[in-house]
Amino acid sequence: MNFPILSSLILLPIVGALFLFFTKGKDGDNLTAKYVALFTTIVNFLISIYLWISFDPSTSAFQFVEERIWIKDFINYKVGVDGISILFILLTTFITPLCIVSVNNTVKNRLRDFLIAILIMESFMIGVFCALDLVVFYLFFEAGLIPMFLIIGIWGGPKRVYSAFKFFLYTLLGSVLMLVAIISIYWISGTTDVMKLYELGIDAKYQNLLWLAFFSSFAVKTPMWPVHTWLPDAHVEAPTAGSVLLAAILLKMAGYGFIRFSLGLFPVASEVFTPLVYTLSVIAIIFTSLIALMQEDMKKLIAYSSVAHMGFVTLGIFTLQQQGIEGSIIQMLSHGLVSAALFLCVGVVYDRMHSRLIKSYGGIVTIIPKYSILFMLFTLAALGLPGTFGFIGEFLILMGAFKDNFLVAVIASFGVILGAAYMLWLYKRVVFGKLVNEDLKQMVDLNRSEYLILTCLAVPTLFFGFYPEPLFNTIEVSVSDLINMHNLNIAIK
Amino acid sequence: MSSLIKELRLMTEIGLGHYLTLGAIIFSIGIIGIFLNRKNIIVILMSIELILLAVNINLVSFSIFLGDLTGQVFTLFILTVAAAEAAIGLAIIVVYYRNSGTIRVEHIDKLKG
Amino acid sequence: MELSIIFLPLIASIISGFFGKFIGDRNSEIVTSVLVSISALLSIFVLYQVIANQYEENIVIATWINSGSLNVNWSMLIDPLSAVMLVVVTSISSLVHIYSIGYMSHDPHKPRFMAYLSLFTFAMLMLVTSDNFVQLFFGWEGVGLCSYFLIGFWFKKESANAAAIKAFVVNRVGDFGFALGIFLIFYLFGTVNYSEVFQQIPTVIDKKLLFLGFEIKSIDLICLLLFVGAMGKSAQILLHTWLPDAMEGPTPVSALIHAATMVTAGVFLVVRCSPIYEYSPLILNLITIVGMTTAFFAATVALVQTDIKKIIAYSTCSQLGYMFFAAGVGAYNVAMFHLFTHAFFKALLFLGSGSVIHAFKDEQDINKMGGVWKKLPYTYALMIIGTLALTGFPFLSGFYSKDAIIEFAYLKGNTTGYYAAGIGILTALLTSIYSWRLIFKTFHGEYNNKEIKIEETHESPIVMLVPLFILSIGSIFAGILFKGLFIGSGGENYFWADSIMFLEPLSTDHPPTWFLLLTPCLVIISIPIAYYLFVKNKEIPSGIVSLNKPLYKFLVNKWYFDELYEVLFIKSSKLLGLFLWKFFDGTIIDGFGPDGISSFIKKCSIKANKFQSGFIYQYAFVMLVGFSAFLTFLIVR
Amino acid sequence: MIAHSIFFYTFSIIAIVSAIMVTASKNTVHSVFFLILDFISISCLFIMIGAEFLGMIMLIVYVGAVAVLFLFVVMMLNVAQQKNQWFASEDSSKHIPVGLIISTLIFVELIIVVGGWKYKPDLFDINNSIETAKVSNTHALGQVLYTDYIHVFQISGMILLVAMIGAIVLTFRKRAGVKTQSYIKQISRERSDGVSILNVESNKGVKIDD
Repeated sequence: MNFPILSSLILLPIVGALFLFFTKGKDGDNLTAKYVALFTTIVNFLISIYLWISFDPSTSAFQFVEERIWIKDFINYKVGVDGISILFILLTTFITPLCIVSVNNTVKNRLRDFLIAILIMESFMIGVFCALDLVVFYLFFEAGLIPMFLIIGIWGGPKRVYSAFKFFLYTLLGSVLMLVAIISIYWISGTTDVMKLYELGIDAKYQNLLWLAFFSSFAVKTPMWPVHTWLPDAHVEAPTAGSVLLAAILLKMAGYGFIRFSLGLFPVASEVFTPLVYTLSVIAIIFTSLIALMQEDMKKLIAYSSVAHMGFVTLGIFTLQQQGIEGSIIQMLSHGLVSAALFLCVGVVYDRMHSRLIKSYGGIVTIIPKYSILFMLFTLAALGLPGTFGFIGEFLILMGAFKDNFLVAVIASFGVILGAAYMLWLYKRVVFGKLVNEDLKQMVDLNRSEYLILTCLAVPTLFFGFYPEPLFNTIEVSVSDLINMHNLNIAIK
Repeated sequence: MSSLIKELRLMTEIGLGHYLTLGAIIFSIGIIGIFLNRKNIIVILMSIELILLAVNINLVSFSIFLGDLTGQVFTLFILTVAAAEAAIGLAIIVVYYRNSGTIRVEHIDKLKG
Repeated sequence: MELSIIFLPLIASIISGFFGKFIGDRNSEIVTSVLVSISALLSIFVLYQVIANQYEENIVIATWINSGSLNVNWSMLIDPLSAVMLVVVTSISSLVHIYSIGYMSHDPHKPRFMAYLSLFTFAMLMLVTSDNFVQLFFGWEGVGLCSYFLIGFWFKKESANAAAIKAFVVNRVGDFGFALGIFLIFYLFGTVNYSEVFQQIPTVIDKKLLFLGFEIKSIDLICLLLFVGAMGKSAQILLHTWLPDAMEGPTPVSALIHAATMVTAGVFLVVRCSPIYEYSPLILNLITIVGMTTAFFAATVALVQTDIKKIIAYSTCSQLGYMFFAAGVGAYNVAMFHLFTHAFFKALLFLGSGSVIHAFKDEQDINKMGGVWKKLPYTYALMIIGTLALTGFPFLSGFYSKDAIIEFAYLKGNTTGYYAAGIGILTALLTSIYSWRLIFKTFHGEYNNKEIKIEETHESPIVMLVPLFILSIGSIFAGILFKGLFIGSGGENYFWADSIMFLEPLSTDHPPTWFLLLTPCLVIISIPIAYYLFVKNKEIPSGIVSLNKPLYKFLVNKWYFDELYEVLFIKSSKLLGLFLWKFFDGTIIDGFGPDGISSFIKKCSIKANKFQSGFIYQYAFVMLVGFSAFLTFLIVR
Repeated sequence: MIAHSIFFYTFSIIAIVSAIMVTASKNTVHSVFFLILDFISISCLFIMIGAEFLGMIMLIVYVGAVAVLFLFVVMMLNVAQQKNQWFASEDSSKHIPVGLIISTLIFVELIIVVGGWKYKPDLFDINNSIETAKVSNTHALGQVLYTDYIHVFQISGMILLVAMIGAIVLTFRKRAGVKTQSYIKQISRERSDGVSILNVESNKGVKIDD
């Protein structure tokens, strides 16, 4: 075991947060605090880049594994990455600095506390993606709720308390069952080590119930229809940086969980419940797209579109085709970038006009052209235009779904049409048209930090749209091994 | 005709059942007294006495009809406890009355947490 | 060299789009025009190479998507088919670029416009040179996107925005079918590369698929789905509604995108997939029927429209119908030929009408024009050429291609073929009438515009006229020159080589002479008739109109397609969305879910709170209830 | 036998009616009197079926002590006279139907238990054999009480004692301004506590503290 790179990824933000916490003093030195946080997260990002570079994509085994005894003969602190999880870590470390840059436009009070929350959040999220022990995973998974709860509850909008509680209780309720399942896995198999569990497998007769328990947790987090209603509320009330974290990373934890645990641990049950997931995903895609069509609040619209996009993700995962799962991973990454960017775009105009209602905008393209261009790009990526990152995921998912189930793919494809309709309609109403609201003339275009953030998001969105090969390289072997293992398990059964 | 006489005999021949029924009736009246009562708390205490009385009836009648003295012994104890309870209860009522000036049932709502 | 054909427009677009502010309007116009023109010259050279040396090439640029068995490359395929398309796209595009310099001279957003045009050219080139279905799809959506941008170019116009979204969304409906077609192809063949797919076609002819409970031949299904995509892009009936609305965009856009190039992508797709379509006579018949229905429908609607651009738009729609039924009867080369010639004369007509509109200061209603042929002599003359070519006047380009279509339909020899030929002739007549109506109403008769004095109308600048001249040359001679090449009978130097496949060679017979003469005669006769109707004796058309009021209304309202769709799809999906949001999410899910549970718990706790009232009698009462419950339990047990 | 049943019915009817009146009468003093009547009639019944000792104890303890205690308290607290109403307000009478149902339920269930009782066929024979033992009830009770139940008996006495002390402690209160004799004070009183010597100047008089 060499340098504990994963642990340092997890711990570094916490160290930064502690530093901020203990140097708490004057209110005036918010700027320093921001630089400290930014420095921490950028270092983290660089470490994760190094991680990606030194990652060996030719094997599906877990790499950079660290194991330490935590509670003897019971729980070990065990972390490691494979092709599936490494990209999510990268996404997390990429998005977080952007969030920190964005806060000076959005968060006015208690900046230091906000930064602490974000930093802690980051380390929990990284922890989720590299945990290789169910209990450790559960701890990180649940602990992530707390900073998010605070972010929504303290820095949120007028209905923040309601939303924060809805978010917290909803997700907690789902996760409690997962805890039960983890405990019972321990009693069934005698270990909670994911690697060992992969080898041992779990007896088929227990799988259905365990699968459902995990599903309840992930479905709420994803969020799948019909347990999605916390998401629009949480997004609407959360501050911009909070929305970004929520949409870009928090939702991905569930998708990751589906791949890593639902598919990996319970292959038989996954096969059994595939129709359920299909149904819910398709309903999510169609219903929430229709709902998004009618939204008056920009953030809510994007939140609903997130639900639809995540519907594609769950659909893709359970196709159990190479294309479907890879598509889901790509879709999650692209959604991480694109929805983050869209929320930031909404944040930009919200900071200026203090309104999220679509009807209070219109015709701003001449006033803030730079913004309009970038917003357009992300709109197009969200509706899955070829050449943007959004297309590849969606296309592969549908391709995989088509292989597995004709009808589901056909219905889900309708979501693509609706996606175009609601995103373009949103863009048209906000950016194009006649300038009716005179106040809009006062708007100034993107300032330097906003420009930086959105460009940072735009570059990978376009680059990976045209050349996603590095990503495919990374995930290819892990995904195909996952599928092989799955098929093997099914065959044995 | 003979059945009527039989009925009458059954009526006139007082058995255990009659006493138990009497006990049941008085017991129920005691219960009704507890919550139908809106006057004062003393009446509740009296209802409790009625209930205890009904219990006593049961015990005594069983004791007599089954020929086992234990029932009567326990009746005695119940009497003792009932007396004690009445004394303490009334004392509490007196104290309560002194403090709050009323013992009307619907004014006594101090029993909240 | 081949790559520079594709990437020069992209570079032009990037320069003009991102650096337009720095290099100025004039420079960005010049840069884009020059780069696209170079690309056009190169593609002509490539076409020459193809004709002369049977040059074919498949260049792989980079990997795009590589997931499991799915391998998609960025690539460039040069074969006769794509070479022809390259020439059509780049030449029309470069002419439109040049034309736009004049047309958009008063617009404040010139660099943006030029960037969009170049970007469109790039996307269209990606489409035509693709060697696999996914890159085709990329170009397909890319041109849709650019069309969206360009239709909505005047973003302040509410109608332009609506039209842009409509175009994109309707196209998406088509793309939905197209994408499903690609999925099915991948499902069946495990690849999306043309050559590999076409090779495997014979192996799946008899394969059947269960779809929605029906058993369908998989080939038919592929063809159908791809055709849905083609219908969307090529504005065939049912999915045509976006095309007339797309005329909200600037006229050069209409010429480039909505006449010459993008809308023909559907035809290109069908021709490109001829190795698949050849095995599916069922869908070929369907294509024929859809094509001729569109041709007829659009022609009837064009008869009564008053917007100069909409007339031409419906005319485009109608001509696309021709191309489709040509493809449907199996004459793919004829379809391509008509595509080729149509690109010239329709671009000419659009740009000419743009010149007229320019002269009238953005007036598009032909009822507010008239009598200006002396003021606009060049435009007038060029428009006449375009109209003659469109109507199929003998020896102009339209004559060769359109008549060939009708002939081949006739020669097909089955019911659909005869029927198509009949409709084709009828439509040709209608085409002639509405085209001349357009000319006469615009240039002849009295001057009807009250806002602009006749003296103020003026001929367009030279920069606009030069492209028109070039196009008119194309319109006149494209037919004669390329007839032998495109639709000549096979032989050793058969032009299309492998890019178009015929299961059985096309019939080389000739239809009877009377049949050959029928269409040109009708077309020629219709000119004086139209002159009489629309210039000399205007009472007759209005009399016909007043006699057939319902029919007229039906036609003016474009067969009520828009209204139908509005009710059927837009309103209903909005209502459904509202219902799902407010009622389903709000009332049912939240009502019974989180909010319901929390309010239920709240209610319960309030009740429980009340329980602890402090009243002794209540406590006693509760105790009794418990007691009796216990007793009941004991007894019942 | 007839006499037995006549007496039984008479007394039990009196007992029931007076029990009802205990709860129903508007005047609390009347309630207490009805309670006394109830006790008397029940003790008559006890005596009648052969539990003479208990019957008499009932009379003495309840009628003589408890009921009188009630009476005292009622009169002392001056709550005897209630307003001419059954219930204080609409609100507090809401649960009466439910209460009636429940008490009826309990009653019915009790009757079911009684009715469902199965006697051993030779039960009454055994009973008769005890009857003929010719030992008086008091005697028999005493024999059991002071032998087998002596501990319980002692405890019940303790309970009574505790209750007595408790009642006294509860109701006892110190009143200000009541003169009581304190013998400790009296005994420990010194001379200096009572007498003080003052120098009296002439023509001034003395101011004496009270």
